[in-house]
Amino acid sequence: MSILIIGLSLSFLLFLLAAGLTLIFGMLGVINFAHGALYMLGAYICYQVVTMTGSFWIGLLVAPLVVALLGALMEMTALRRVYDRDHIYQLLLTFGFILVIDELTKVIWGLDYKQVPTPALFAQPVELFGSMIPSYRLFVIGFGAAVSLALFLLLDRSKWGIVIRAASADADMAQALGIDVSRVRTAVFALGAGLAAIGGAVTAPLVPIELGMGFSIIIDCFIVVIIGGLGNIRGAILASLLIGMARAAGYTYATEWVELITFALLIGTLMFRPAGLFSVKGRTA
Amino acid sequence: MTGGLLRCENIHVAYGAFKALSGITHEFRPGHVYGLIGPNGAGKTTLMNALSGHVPVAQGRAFLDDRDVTGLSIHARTRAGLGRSFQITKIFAGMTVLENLEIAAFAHRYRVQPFWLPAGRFLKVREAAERVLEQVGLTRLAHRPAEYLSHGDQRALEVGLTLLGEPRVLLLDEPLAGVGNEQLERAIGLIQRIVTGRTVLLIEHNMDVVMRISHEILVMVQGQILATGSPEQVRNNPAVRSAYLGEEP
Amino acid sequence: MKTTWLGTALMGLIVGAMILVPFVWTGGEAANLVALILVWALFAIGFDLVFGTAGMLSFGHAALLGSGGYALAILTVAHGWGFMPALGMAALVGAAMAFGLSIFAVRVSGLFFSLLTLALAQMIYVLASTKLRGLTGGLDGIAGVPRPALFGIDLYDNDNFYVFIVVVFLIGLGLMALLRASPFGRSLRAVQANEVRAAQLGYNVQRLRQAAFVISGAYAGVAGSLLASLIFYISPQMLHWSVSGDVLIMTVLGGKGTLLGPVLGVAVFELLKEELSQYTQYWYGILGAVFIAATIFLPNGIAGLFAPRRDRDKGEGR
Amino acid sequence: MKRRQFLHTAGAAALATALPAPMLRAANAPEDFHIAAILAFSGAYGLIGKDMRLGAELAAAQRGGKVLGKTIRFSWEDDETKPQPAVQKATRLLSGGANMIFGAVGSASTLALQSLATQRKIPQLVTISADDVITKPGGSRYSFRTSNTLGMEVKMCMEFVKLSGLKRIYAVTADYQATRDGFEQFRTMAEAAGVEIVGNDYAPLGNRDYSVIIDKMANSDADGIIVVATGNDGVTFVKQAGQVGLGKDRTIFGPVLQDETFAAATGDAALGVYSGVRYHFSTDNPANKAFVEAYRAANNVYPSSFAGEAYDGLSWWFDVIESTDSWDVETWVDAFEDSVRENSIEGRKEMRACDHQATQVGLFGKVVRGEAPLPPLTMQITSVFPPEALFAAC
Repeated sequence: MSILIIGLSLSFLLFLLAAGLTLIFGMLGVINFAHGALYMLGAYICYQVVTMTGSFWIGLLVAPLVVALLGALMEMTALRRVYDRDHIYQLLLTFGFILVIDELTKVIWGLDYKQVPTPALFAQPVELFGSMIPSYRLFVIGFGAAVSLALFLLLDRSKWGIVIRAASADADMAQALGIDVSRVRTAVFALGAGLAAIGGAVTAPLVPIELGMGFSIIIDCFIVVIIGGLGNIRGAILASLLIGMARAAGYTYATEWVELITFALLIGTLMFRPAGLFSVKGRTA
Repeated sequence: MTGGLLRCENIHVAYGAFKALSGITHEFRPGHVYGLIGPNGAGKTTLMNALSGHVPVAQGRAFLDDRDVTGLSIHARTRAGLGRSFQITKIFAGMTVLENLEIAAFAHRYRVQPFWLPAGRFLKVREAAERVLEQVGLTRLAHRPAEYLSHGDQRALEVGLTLLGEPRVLLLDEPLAGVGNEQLERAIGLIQRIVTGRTVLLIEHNMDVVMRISHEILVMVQGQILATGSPEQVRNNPAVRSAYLGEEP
Repeated sequence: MKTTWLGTALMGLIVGAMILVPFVWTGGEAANLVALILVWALFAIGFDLVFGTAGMLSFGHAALLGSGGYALAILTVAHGWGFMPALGMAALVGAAMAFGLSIFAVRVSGLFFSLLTLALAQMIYVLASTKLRGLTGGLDGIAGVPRPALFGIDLYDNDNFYVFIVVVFLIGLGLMALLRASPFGRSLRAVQANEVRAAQLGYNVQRLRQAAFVISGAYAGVAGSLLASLIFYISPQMLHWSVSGDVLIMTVLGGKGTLLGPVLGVAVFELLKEELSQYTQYWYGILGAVFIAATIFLPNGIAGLFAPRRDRDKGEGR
Repeated sequence: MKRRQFLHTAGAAALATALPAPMLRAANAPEDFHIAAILAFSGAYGLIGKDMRLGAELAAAQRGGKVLGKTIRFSWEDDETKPQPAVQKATRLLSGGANMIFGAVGSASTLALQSLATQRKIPQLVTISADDVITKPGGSRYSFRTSNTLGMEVKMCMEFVKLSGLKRIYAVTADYQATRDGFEQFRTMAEAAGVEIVGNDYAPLGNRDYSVIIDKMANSDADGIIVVATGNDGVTFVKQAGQVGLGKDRTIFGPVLQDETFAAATGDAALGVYSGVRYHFSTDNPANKAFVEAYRAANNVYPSSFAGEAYDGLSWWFDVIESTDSWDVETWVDAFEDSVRENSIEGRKEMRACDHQATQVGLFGKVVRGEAPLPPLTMQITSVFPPEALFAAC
């Protein structure tokens, strides 16, 4: 039973890491390679806030806000200029941003490893089904579920979501209807960047904070996005659950094959349902 | 060039629950121009797509000179003698008119594309391309990049690309759409010339033109053939009149 | 995009001048750098056959580069093959690997092709670093990759090995020029320009793409071998997805779809890295800023500077 | 448009002239002792390179910046922890007349540089990479390692198990050749000593989640947990193990699991974790006291193991070539092959001619709280193992 709980926590962590990437891809058609860098930045900012205020929760709030602002800036200064070109140019821009963000992080925080302690509220393990489960993992599950629900409501049910989807489905038409498409795009990119930072801040108490951390998650994020169906938030949730559970089982029975299990899922998906396991035709959110 | 008999047997095409074609059966004979008319959404382009292999056929068969082409891929149908032009111009941007035509000529002449010599060294191909260039009246524009051609000239290039495959059956999807009045006669003349020894299916919205150049008209409504016959017969068909005059928006 | 006759000549002059530098400035330093540029350029022009000419964004080319490198390293170090036969075999292995990937990858198109090649290549990276360690030496790689022995010349001297690399590069460049000008190359451009029309004209689009991918694999295989031989070493790093990203950046920076653009892109990329890292510790970030600026302001890459005006006004949005 | 055209032409022309120019940069014929220092200065290992640089520069400064009467000149190059840039940059420096290679950090880069050093007959000094294959009998004539090997660190772990009376061990091993070999070595020794291995999981290198493995460990009857993983992987494991209190009733230890640097990245979860230590500033001998004092005076922090090992190796190497009074590389190599350093900052070290590995004592310690000026989490050395127990004859 404890495997289920751990699997859930792996799943929601994965979802929190990948949600921003999915969102930006689905709504803007941009593959944001700098996603990992923004995630790292989120973790570093969280560390900074924890060091200054002592509160993880303030860090979890501030990191996404700062990174979202940065995302808006990236969109307004650079990405906006290449929307009318091939996807490759957007991809290249975000590639360039990886280098710039990495350098900035190094300049601001130096080369030393940083760490964020587990927040006191969730520092003690709890016993569930005969296993000691870190309570922070339970928090990750709850928080991940809340974020996915919020995203779903925002994109699928709110007026704002309709505007975003209209702008992404047909920018010209949306423009004609009086929607300021360029502001919507900025907002979406900022939201995606903020989500990356949430992923970073939530992960901060689990791993060492260092300059290579952004690089290490990007492939995982891509895998979630591909299996879920490109740009499909509900698909991303289901894909995260699938991978998280598969990995939990993998860690239990065949640890050294975990990475390959993930790839097998991915390649199977692309071979047999290239649009993603959970894609719904005509839907982007 | 012989043959070119195209036979459709009970062809059905469905997009999900929507039946785009239901039970098209007809025989198209060489040397004739067949005009497909009907309101938007009647299934004219879908029929061409089904014949050229762009959409899968749910049921039914298509035969080209008694060869079943239903299961063949697009390029295999072309090799079997089926040529096609598109409603939305599909030419190779970034290349000159002559290069466009040469590409078509190479496709027709070689199954495995030569890679051991520069393309410019294939004089026979160049000649074939130049012949068609003249046929479609674009000689003076030979070295112009294709995307800078006028709309009418691009339509002519479309037809030219198709001709280089030496097709026995030609599917022309609105080859005259957007062609200005001054070029219209030339374009009509072209179609009337190329029909010799070929079967031509033509979608065209200009009724005067269709009636003028078609030997037989097929009236399509809601994925079915409503009526067939000579232009004269069709013009006087009461069902067609009501379908057209009553339903045409 | 096409460059003018004069532009091509000018680019050729620059590349020629670059190739000549190590002959003037001997001592191994220039030779090593230009050799590295030429090897990567070989990789990039092969990559561009798929990317710039056939219009498929492969994100799995690292797997082709690495498999070629490993083929040479394993055959020479573990099985005692001579260098030249091993180099030939590496080209075949690169091509075979490309063929293997293409069986899966050409089934999908567009972005899915990129993502599938990325995933397959990354899986090969994981396999080479862990499960195939008996063959590949795992993450430690294979040290002591040899250089060829030809006519009794000491090719361990970088200036001499450089000549060998120049010869291989020029052969590769010549073949690619021919390939691109041939009906085959034109048919690939036709597929990129309008896939539906190309199929309608009777081209077997999938087969053509597969052929381009396989040829590209052979180029990558040779480049990987030369790279391993140049640095005497190979590790799974050569298979990592960031290598696929690097070659993409270099190609776009130089100008995709042109013969010499990728070569210039590689040169500028490597020289920028080399020079910046010597003058500032912030070279990494500056490099990033340069990429961003180049992407925005040079949509057709460096080759765009040599193109007629109408072609360079706007990035070729496909 | 004209202006634009002009700009484009100008740009193209500038490019044409600029391309070959950097390659024509004149190499100033070095009248100094030039060290090609190829380390990581970016990414996750960047801090290792930074500390090594501080240690190395101190080693040079302490001899007046000179060896054999010539100024010691370092060229610090970032290899991005990748073999290709490492070899490329080293090749450039060697072409410019560098006298030796110092580095690298990652084992793959070190091995790649080793091939180059062998080829060019240039000495290479390694003070960090622990992969056993770097120094093997019949290996490279020009490569020397003055720091620990993973093999000796694994042996220390076994000695520690015996000392602390652990009986049942659960292992987690990074899925990587060197660490797999390390675990196999440990398993063999454990079986011989009657210690049971109750489990082992090979986790992917760079694994970011150990919760399932930790859960398996917590549900096992193991009394000891060995972590055969280094750097990030070790830190991540200890951090996540702390969230369930795995260390409360089990002893967590590993060959290179913790030091002050990694403990700072781990946080309080590191408390009580045991680890092999490559160098420690608390070692009580005059050489070390002087080094620590000088290092603190210069940098205002205690030297890390990376700094200490770099300092120690280079000081030794400088002394050896000084003693040859020769600029002949072969003479240096021959001299270093039989060199013994009685007053190393880590105690006595002896270079073995057979595999170019320095034998030395092994330090083992645990993470405890430190009072200022010590770091908040610091290593307390609990055991010092003699070289005889750690190195097999070769």
